[in-house]
Amino acid sequence: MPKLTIDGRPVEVSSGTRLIEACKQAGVVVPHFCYHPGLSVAGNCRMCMVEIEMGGRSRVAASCVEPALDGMTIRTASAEVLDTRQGVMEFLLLNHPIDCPYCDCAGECKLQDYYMEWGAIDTGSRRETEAVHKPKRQEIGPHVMLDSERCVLCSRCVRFCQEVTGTHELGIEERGSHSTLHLAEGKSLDNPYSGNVVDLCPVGALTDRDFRFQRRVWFLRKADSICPGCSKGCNLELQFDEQRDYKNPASGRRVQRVKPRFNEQVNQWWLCDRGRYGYPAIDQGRLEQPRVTRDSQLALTDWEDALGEAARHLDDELRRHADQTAVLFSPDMSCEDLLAARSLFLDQLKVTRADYQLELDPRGVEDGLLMKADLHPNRAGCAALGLKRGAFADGHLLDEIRSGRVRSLVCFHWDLPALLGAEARELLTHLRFLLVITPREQAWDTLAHVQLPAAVTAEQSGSFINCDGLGQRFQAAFAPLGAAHRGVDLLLELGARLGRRPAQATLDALVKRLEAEVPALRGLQMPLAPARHVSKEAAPR
Amino acid sequence: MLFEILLALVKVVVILLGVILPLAALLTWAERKQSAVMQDRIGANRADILGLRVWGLFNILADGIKAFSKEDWVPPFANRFLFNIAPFVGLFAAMVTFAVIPFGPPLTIGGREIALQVADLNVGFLYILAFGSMGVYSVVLAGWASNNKFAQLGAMRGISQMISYEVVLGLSLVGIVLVTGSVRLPEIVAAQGQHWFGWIPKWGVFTQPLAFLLFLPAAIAETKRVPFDIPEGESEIIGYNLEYSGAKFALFLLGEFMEIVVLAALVTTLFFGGWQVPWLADTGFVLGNGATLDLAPALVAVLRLGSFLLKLLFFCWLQLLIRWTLPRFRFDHLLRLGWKEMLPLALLNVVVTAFVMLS
Amino acid sequence: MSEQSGGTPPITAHSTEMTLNMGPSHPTTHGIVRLKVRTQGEEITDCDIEIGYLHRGFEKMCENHPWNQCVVYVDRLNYVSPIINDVGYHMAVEKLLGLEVPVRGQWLRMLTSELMRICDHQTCIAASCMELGAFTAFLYLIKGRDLIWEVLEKICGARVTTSYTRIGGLAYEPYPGMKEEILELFTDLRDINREIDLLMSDNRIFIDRTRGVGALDRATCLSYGFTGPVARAAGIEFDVRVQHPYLLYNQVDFDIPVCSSGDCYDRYLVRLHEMEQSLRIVEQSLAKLPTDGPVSAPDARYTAPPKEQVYTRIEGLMNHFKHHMWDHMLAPPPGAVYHAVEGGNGELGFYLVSTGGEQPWKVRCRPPCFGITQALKEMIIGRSIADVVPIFGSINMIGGELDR
Amino acid sequence: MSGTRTERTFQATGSWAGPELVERICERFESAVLGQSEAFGEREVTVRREIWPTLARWLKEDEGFEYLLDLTAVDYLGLRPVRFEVVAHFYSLSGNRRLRVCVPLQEERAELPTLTGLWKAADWYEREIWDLYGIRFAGHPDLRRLLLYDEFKGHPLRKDYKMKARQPLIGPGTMGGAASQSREDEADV
Amino acid sequence: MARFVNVDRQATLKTALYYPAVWTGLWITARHFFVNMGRHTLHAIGLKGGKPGSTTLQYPEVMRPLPRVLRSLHRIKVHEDGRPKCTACMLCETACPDFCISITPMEHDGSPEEKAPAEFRIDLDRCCFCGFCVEACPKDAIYMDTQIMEISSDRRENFILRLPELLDPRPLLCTGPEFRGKSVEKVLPHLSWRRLDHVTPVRVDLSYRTEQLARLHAGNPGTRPAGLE
Repeated sequence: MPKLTIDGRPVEVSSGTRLIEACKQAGVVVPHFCYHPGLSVAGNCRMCMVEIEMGGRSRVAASCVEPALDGMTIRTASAEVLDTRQGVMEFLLLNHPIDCPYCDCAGECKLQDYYMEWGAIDTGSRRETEAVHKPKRQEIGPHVMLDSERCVLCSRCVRFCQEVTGTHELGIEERGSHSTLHLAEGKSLDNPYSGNVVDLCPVGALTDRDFRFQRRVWFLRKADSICPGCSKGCNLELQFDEQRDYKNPASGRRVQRVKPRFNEQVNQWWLCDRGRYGYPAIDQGRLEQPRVTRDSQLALTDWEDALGEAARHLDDELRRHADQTAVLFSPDMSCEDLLAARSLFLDQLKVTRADYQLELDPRGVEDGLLMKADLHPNRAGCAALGLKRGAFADGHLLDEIRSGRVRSLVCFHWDLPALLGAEARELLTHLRFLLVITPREQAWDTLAHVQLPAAVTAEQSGSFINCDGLGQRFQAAFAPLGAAHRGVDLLLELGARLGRRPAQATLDALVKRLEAEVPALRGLQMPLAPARHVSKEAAPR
Repeated sequence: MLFEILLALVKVVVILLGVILPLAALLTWAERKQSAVMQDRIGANRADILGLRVWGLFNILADGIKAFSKEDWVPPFANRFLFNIAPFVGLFAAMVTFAVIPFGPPLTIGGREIALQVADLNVGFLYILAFGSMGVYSVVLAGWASNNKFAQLGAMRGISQMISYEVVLGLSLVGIVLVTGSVRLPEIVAAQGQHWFGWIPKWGVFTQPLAFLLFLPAAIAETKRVPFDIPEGESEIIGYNLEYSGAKFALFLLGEFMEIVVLAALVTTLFFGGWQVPWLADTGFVLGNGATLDLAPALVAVLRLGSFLLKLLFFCWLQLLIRWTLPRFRFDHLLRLGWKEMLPLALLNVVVTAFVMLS
Repeated sequence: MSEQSGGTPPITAHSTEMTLNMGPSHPTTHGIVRLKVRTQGEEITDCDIEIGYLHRGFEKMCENHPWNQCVVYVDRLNYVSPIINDVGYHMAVEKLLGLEVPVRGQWLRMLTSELMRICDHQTCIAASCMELGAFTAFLYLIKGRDLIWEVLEKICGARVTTSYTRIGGLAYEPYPGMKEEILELFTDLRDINREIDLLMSDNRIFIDRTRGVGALDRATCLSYGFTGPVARAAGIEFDVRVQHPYLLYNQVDFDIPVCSSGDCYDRYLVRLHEMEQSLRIVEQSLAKLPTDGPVSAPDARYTAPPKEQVYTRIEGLMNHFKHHMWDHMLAPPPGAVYHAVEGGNGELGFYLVSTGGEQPWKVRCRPPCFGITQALKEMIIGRSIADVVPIFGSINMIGGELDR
Repeated sequence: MSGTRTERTFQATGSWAGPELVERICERFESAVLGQSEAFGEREVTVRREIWPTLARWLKEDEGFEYLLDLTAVDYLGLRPVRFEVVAHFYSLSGNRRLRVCVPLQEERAELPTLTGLWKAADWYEREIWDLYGIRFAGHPDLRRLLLYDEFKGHPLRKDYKMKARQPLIGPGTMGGAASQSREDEADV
Repeated sequence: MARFVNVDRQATLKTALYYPAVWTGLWITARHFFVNMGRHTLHAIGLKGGKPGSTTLQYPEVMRPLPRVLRSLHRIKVHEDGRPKCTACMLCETACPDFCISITPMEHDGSPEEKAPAEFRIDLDRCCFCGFCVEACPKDAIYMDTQIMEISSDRRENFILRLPELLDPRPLLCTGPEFRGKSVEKVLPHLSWRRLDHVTPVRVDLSYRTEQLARLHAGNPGTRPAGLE
């Protein structure tokens, strides 16, 4: 365990720790471009130079390369270090294009930050010679745009494609000031993790084509969330901007982009492209208003009417055919929603048939990195809450309906018409009552008697339990779209119409109950309210 | 007899339509223009007919049209009848005063002598005071009938101010009466045609300087204009005509401007020799050293009429100058000035004049 | 009003007293304020002052804007002397930052402040004269104010909403020929002052209206926190420029007029003389103004780089961006400061609280006419309705800074 | 903006009270003084609410602080355990020195004794603080809203008063507030 | 070096008598009257060289020369080839204390800057004319030097400046009610819009916007990668 002194502070770090990490532990952030804790050390940007004094000799060295040794004295802001950094900045800016006004990176650009912090001096070194020009605006993949002029040749992206994905799309060719980042011959940066190179790029060389020119980063606010795309439960940060949507509702999108959030246990620094670019589902294809089918006519209505209709039918069904009523929960729902639903339908209304599986559940691609085949984020949560009840033969809903054992159904989130096919549609017409609670617009037509719009993950707080049994909390980024209600609110309202007082009437009470019941959700940190986006160290870059 | 009546009617029409109304109307323009020039501004000049602007003279027309086409609104809480007649009372009082002003020497046309005066009353002087004080009714009625606190306050101030200053007004004129020995205005004017030492005209202002200095402010106080616009006091209580708008408000304004004309005419008549031109006798100029310049009688008459008009205009101008220069009195200062400072001086003036006349 | 003022009996149909509402739009109240006055005849027996008609949430707005954008709100506090507000606010922010403004910038801040003081006093005297009926005096003074505004327009691109100062200095360099133009202007301004003096100072009507009117004794003035010309008219020798010299006020020579009785006439006199003294300060400032050198602190962290660097060099451009982007712009260290300048009406203090964020946690403006307007009640009770006019005129209530 | 900063070299532009005054205050009021500082050349003393009027009277009568130049409040919601702080600026004309006194106030007991008996200026200052921060002043003769109208809901300078909060409509035509808009972001008090 | 000086003034007999000071006052105003009348007369008979008789001007026929720094209506400069200089960097939108600027950016293939404003709106109802947008602009694009001060309309939407008006503000000038229905040619000679002469007429190329605008108006947010479902 080496003991060393960093800027006058004694620190003890584990052996083999790089100096740059040791400095971080001591609370000193050393500026760097090429170093990334998730990648191998390249040591080529020379920005992380610190002064190391050991055994009476002092030298300036790259802190990302040097391991911490016992007895070292580190100075991260001595005159020599500052001079070196200034030199590096001058060198990097020598050929840098004057692009900030139309570079998406402005605001989270390390060049900007470090220039103001460490190099705020204009040496005027480029007065005589023309800057080196390189290709700009190259679409190197479906998601990534490359501007070679802005590149500082840190090689993080190259290393990512070699070490993490192993796809080797990127490389650096030529020498000296003509060194250029380029695609390997005949390749395109189209691996399923390609979006990560944008996060890795410390400057504006690699930018996101999806986010390109959408919004300046300094306008964004952020909320901690969990990816609902698969059962991995990757930690991510929704970066959104609600301020402007009123001005142009047609093209206004609330979530501007999604960034991974570091979590050692789950996704580390990375995020797959499916999760990263899946956010349009938050605003598109949403059920925004309650719908009711009356006299075989589908009609938009208000909550008052829809809840009344649902409660009347449900009450009627339960009173007369309690054993023919079933509830189909969804593993897309948060644990809080599930608990509220369980408490209403199973505990209070005494529905005897319930399940959260379906026979025809599509499965995704599974790779060794992040992507999981199970596309539902909270199947483990459903299991933990014990939601399977009655003779509901392992998700074979259709059999139950066909056999007449189920004649009325409450269906959460599942897009049955799309999943089950034409035969199922026919079967569903046999139901006396079908209540659908879903955030999505689905092709129920007049099959469903009542459709109630629910909120999506980004719009509510809650928790998921991922495939590894890890409980994770997420926070509401913004209010539900249109007239949609958060799941818990919706169920409480419905319960009130049915004359049921819930055991847990608030989100906090539900959370407490969950903590008592589910070990995986015990002692989780509640994320803070959405905050103004601070780009600097949010995702390690 | 019929002829007399007809002649009087003609005179009324000529004087009213030919002198007072145009002059009052002109004054609305002059007030804006003169104040503008005093204040380094340009003043109203935008109203035009076929692109012709004539220094904004058409603004008079535009103002008239505007005022008389505005909604004639009576506040629901007002006394309708009194509210409606108040402006007319004021206008009437201002108009009739002009009846006794001689604005020129008697003309002899076709052997018949025609006095350039509507009515040559033997109590002309009292007539002026009497009708001058009728103006107070307009203020009282307007203020009371409006049923508004501010208007009421304005009316109260108006009554005390106008009644107080009538005393000074009357007393300051007694000196003139004593000097000229008549209360008939033509005689007063005629008396001012004489000269001391052949050079200095015996104008009221020279025979009764103190009376003039007392009369002028007292008369301005009667017209309720700055610095004596306390019944109005637009920055304090807005005034007795607060609730008026449109045509009736315009009548108040018109009345006020007529009072300016009347006042100018009075000052001219009583203190500045009326239609007299210094050293101009009926035959022509007769100077103190005996030199004469004979003029045709018609020319003399024109000169005298012109002289009257010129003096009239000068005093209108002076009133406007005063109005735009001075700040406003406070209510109690005004009464103090009237009762404690001007009244004793006026009395003193009468006594001294009487004493001088006697001796 | 009767409910609030306790002991006084309510007014009925048979009372000899009545309630008059002067304002919120009343010709005397040039600025929106409402005097609920109870009168016995013409005498005022009680009064309640209702303010807030111009309350724009100044503090709340500043708390929600970055430090360097607050200037547009500060401008509109005392809208007859906006630059003094700008200077006061920015000096407070610079105190927080520990930032020194170059000498040239300080002289310019000082001379524009004094020009603003002249405007302030001109407006005040003009309005009082006009409300007393002397309309011509009003226009002469307003003409003078406009002459200053025309210069101001060239200095900072606006007549009233100046937004002249920035953190660390000024937004604009002085234009060529400014010095000569201002000096040329002074002949006219002095002429106007002389004319006003001749028109009003010896006029007995004016003296009667103002002398002995609205006077409060020294102890009451102190108790109400009077500062500025109104306090100096009452013989209180307090001027922030003397007691706490800021900018370069200790390098110029000027007198501070003081009177003894504190009535409206004395307030008028003090303001009249102060205009002349401000002219002297401006003359000296112009003489001492360095011909070159920066007007803003050349510190990349606090002031934006020159535009030619922004257009042509990446360094300047990045600095410029860092100056404007959220999460990157200037954020003073945590702390609280109070900085006062001598505004047109007295001590104009800014109490700023910073939590180290990009937006102020609190921006408090100590409005100089606050206490004075509050004392209006005491000044007018027992006097006549007509006295409200000169008293209100002489306290120079400015809605913008009073209501904020 | 992070990074290195130059040393703050600040020259005091006005004279503020010296440490000896603070010593005297500490001597006299002992445990009631919660803290004192001299930042940016400005002298500040933080005291307990209990001694507020006593301290003020002592400052005025014994120490010659004739002026209560400014009285305001700050809401430190989420920053400090004690939410409010009333801040007064005193000035002594005879001694030419300023002093800032801060009094922290718990949200539950947001009340201070009034200073109206000592300075008439305190009247409106306190009304303004009540209006904008909802801090009461015990013994104030007429503690009404000053800048806002009586029907205003909430105290707008509190940090939890939302920037875009709407107020119910009042006045003629709103049927006694019955027609007032009900919005999500309406002030909730 | 500042001293407190007592300036008390005592009443004198001169003031007590009213008339002396009143005549002094009348003399001052009368002098103004006669001097100004003289100047007006000289002017009227054709001697235009002397001082004018009034400090006010016959607005709007006569306009005071406005300084170049005066902050007036906004405009956006264009490059020589007609492209707007604006690259939709949003700094003006950020710096605006009134939130009155709103820019919709878009990709612009034809320029080295890659980015251009599809829509640029300034809501003059909110604008406080502080000039921060001009200060913030890193591309020398937005200016407030048109010297157009008279902006009036009876409809709110007329106060929203869009890109075409910003590039050439002249058509804006007829929004006032008194000009409604009159052609630009008829209105221009009457008013101060001559001012615009110094704003060089520009060839404005907005062709790049057509596709983007069509998309905006169609309410289609554009092609994006497929969602999760």
